Amino acid sequence: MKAISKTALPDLFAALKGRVYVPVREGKGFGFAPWDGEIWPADYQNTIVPPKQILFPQTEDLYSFRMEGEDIAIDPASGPEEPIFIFGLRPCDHKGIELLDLVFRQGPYLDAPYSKRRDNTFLMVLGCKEGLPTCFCTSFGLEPAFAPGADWNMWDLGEVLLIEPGTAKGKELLDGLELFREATEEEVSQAKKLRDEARETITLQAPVEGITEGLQENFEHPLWEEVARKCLECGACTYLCPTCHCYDLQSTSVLGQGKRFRCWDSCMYCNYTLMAGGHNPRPTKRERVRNRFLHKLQYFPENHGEFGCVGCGRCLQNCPVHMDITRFMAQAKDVMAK
Amino acid sequence: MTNELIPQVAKVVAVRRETSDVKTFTFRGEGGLPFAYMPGQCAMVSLPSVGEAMFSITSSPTQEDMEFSIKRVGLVTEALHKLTLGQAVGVRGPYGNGFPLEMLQGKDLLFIGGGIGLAPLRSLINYCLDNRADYGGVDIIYGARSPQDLVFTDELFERWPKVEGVQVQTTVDVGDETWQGPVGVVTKLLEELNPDPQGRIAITCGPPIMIKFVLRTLAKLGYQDDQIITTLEKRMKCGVGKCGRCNIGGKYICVDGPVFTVAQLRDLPDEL
Amino acid sequence: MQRITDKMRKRAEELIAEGKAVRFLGWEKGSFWWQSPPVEIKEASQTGRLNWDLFCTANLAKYLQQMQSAEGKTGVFVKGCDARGINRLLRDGAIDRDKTYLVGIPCPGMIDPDKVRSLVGDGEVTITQTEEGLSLQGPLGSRKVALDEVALDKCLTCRHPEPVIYDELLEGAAREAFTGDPYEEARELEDLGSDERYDYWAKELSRCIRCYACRNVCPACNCIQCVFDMDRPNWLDGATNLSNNQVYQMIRFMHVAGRCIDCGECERACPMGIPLRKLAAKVDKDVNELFGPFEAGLDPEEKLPLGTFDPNDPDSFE
Amino acid sequence: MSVDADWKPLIVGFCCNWCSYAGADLAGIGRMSYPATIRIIRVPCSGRVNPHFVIRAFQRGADGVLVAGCHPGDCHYSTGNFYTRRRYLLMQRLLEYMGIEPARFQVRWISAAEGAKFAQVVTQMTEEIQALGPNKKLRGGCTCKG
Repeated sequence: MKAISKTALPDLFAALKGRVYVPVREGKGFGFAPWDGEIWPADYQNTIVPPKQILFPQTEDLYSFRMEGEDIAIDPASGPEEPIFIFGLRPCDHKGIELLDLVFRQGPYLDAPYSKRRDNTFLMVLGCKEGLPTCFCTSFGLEPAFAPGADWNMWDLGEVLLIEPGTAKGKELLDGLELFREATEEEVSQAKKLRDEARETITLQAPVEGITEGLQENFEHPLWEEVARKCLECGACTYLCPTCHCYDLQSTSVLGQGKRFRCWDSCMYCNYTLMAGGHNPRPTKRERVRNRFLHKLQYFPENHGEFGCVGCGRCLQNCPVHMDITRFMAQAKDVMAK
Repeated sequence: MTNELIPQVAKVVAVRRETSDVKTFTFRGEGGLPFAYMPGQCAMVSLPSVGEAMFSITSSPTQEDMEFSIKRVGLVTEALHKLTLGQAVGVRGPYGNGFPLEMLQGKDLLFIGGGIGLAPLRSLINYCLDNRADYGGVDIIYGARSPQDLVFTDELFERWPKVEGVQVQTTVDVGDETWQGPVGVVTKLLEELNPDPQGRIAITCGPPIMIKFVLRTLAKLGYQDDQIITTLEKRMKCGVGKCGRCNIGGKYICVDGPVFTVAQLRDLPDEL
Repeated sequence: MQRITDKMRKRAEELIAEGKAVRFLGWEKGSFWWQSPPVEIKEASQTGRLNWDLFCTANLAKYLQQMQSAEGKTGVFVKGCDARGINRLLRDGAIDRDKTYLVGIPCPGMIDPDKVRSLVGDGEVTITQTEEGLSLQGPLGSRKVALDEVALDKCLTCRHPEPVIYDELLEGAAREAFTGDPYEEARELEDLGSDERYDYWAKELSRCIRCYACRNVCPACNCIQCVFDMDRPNWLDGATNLSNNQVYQMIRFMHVAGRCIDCGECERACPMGIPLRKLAAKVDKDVNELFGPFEAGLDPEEKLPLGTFDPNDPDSFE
Repeated sequence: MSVDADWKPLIVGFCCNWCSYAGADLAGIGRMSYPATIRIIRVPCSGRVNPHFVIRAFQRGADGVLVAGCHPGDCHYSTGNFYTRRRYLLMQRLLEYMGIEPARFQVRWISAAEGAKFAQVVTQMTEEIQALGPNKKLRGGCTCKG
């Protein structure tokens, strides 16, 4: 384990060859933005929008096109080339990125822009000292202050950050820069203590045991109608979710010249599955809410062997009418028990 | 790494009007076929400034060109219907699993199509007829709303019936003075013909309501769920199982489908 | 609070039993101290879920639209802003008065959880009402505060904490109606130069993720199909860039101009913390200045400022 | 602001069919000179002009937008422009509040007989916008954030 003084972080950021994203104050909370010389805010807990937006931008050009007489000229957008460093993401969001990897970097097709960016991304995870009341990462087997497989895990000890590399790439970077010193034994045990204590601060629990199997049996249960009743069908939960990956493809053009781009889309929107002939397989919010919960709790496990939820709590924190996935899971468990 | 979402440019080399709202387009890429495909697979056809939509490929891979039969129902299809010879379109694909050819080999085949639902079946029918020795008897039952709504009439009435071992029956919901054939829904015809389920696979495609009744009738005639194949349609955007739109349960129609046996569908939630 | 909660439960139970309503919309206690989300009660036996406290912020009027197709009358508890929302929807013919039974609750003003957090922290927080105000207990300690110190900004400038339409009114104390200048913040922005104002809004609106939470909570956004959900014609594409976000917000506020009841739900619902009430206030201010005093949602038959005209309206267009 | 000397503004003008469009026509027939900066879109009534049209014009590259209709009281549909007046009094202030210079969005009443007024309005608007330079605000040229 290595240590770096917080005052030396600007030197670290400057030494990194690529674009460095750090947490910044944004709106009534925090967000990730390219480092501009300011150090990150000390009271930062987690960002409103997850760092998925760095790897999977909300809007991204695919190609530009030009109609030339009968012809179409297509010019693919130049992909992202610059290496990306995300400094200070939380273990839940690290997991979120790993889950997006399963979607975008696996299966018969790779998602080229995501994969290209991801191959060039270095993730520097900062352990949480304390969870928020809406955090329930431990329910999904995550730890608030440690992310297995992260390039770096870091712990904030006040004056210094402790760094432990978790990948070959992580070790190489740590060894290659002269900004670090070996951590003292005292510091290492402090970090371990922080890690253990952080776990205890996660009080919210979601009952995950057997939920997938239970939901498989209850697709038509009246509970769905009840749960969906208060949903307003906005997309806040999905856009702020670190694992939601749905997107739309759209064009914008003037006089036959324009761009095709992709942008986030939400399964909560009324026209999301609407077909050209007018048929909609998910016509009301009962089906839409059901799809969102099942995607996370049943389909993701069926397809990838992992839950599509990391317990970051953003959806419960930000839903205008306080829909709560943990409460839903508890309700569903009750229903299944009967 | 190529971006799957970027189409290649193909040209319209033929346009054939099938009905008042269905046209069949033939596309050719720069080097001939835009890409290799199998019967039952789909492709995204696009006009960049309008949009993109998924269509089943109507031609058989044994043909030289790639054909799409497109019904005018929305924004993209309306624009496609205005295409003229020589114009360029974007195509990407192939997408989806296609028909399970190994499973069909050596079997008798029963095709039941309704309306534009004959489009994906046509690909397989022509493929089987071009590889005639690999398959047993071929029965084709096709229905449309009226004689004017019948697609692929050349094949229905001229080409297919002439092939040995092939029987074609066509029905319309409502006839007119020119119509000599049967009148009524396809299920009626199906019950009358009562094809023996033994060693036979039924392949059906059409409007959801027709499929529903066809499945019921087939069950009545003794067909098992794993003897019946259908191909589904959903709103799709990416075609590569990532944009999240076309799922039924955990399956994405664009990669896990669109072709399913009824036995497979039974395992999926009812969200068609 | 408890007294009103008891009364709510009792009246809902009685009204369902009497057949005056077949279901009731109210609030229940949520998963956390700062949440009292909307709840739909379908049987007299469930009325125990109803709860009244200082977090019953959500405007329930919006839900009546989805109740329109349901059989029988829907009972709704209404604060001042919910009641104005009801008038709003009645005015647009979006809901049917005969299918609603309104139980008014005088509103003391609702709490802004962030203000409480900044004083006593988050987690185990308890809030008790005392003679003088509120007693807050949290991980960072205890504080005694007046409600106004932790009330939502929108409640601090609320001009109608008493419901303006109801079938019956529960007893309770409403906060004092605000009589000051509701447009102070809008005026401050007006005093800036064009470029400064542009930069201000560019900074705020570049954050918009277009989740449409602001639209979907809004009782003035009651169109069956929103222009922003249409693809033919496609009025606005899905790209979130500054230009599109500006267009979205400007058009939305033009659409609700003269219809906005300033319930402030848009700003509360916005996860990105965009000060949407400053846009609402600006439009409301101009409606008042240009076309005479007007407050939306006070009367179900009101003439809407942009749905009418006066030949003697001001005219700077020559 | 340093502006290319050759630069000329692009103004989108929504002209009502009955008055302002005829006014513009009259300016043409009368060979009145005014800058070739305006692109006219004929609308049945100034009341037809949706605020979205105005913003869309800015998004797609207009440096200025003019809405022109019959004088109040003279509307072909008797009251259309009274609604226009209310709508755009409000919208003008909202645009200004969002930081768009007032000169860029103007509303004028121009009758079928006022060819000279049409020419004068376009001339004046062109001069005002010329002084401001090309409009960069609200422009939707790039689809991506940042």
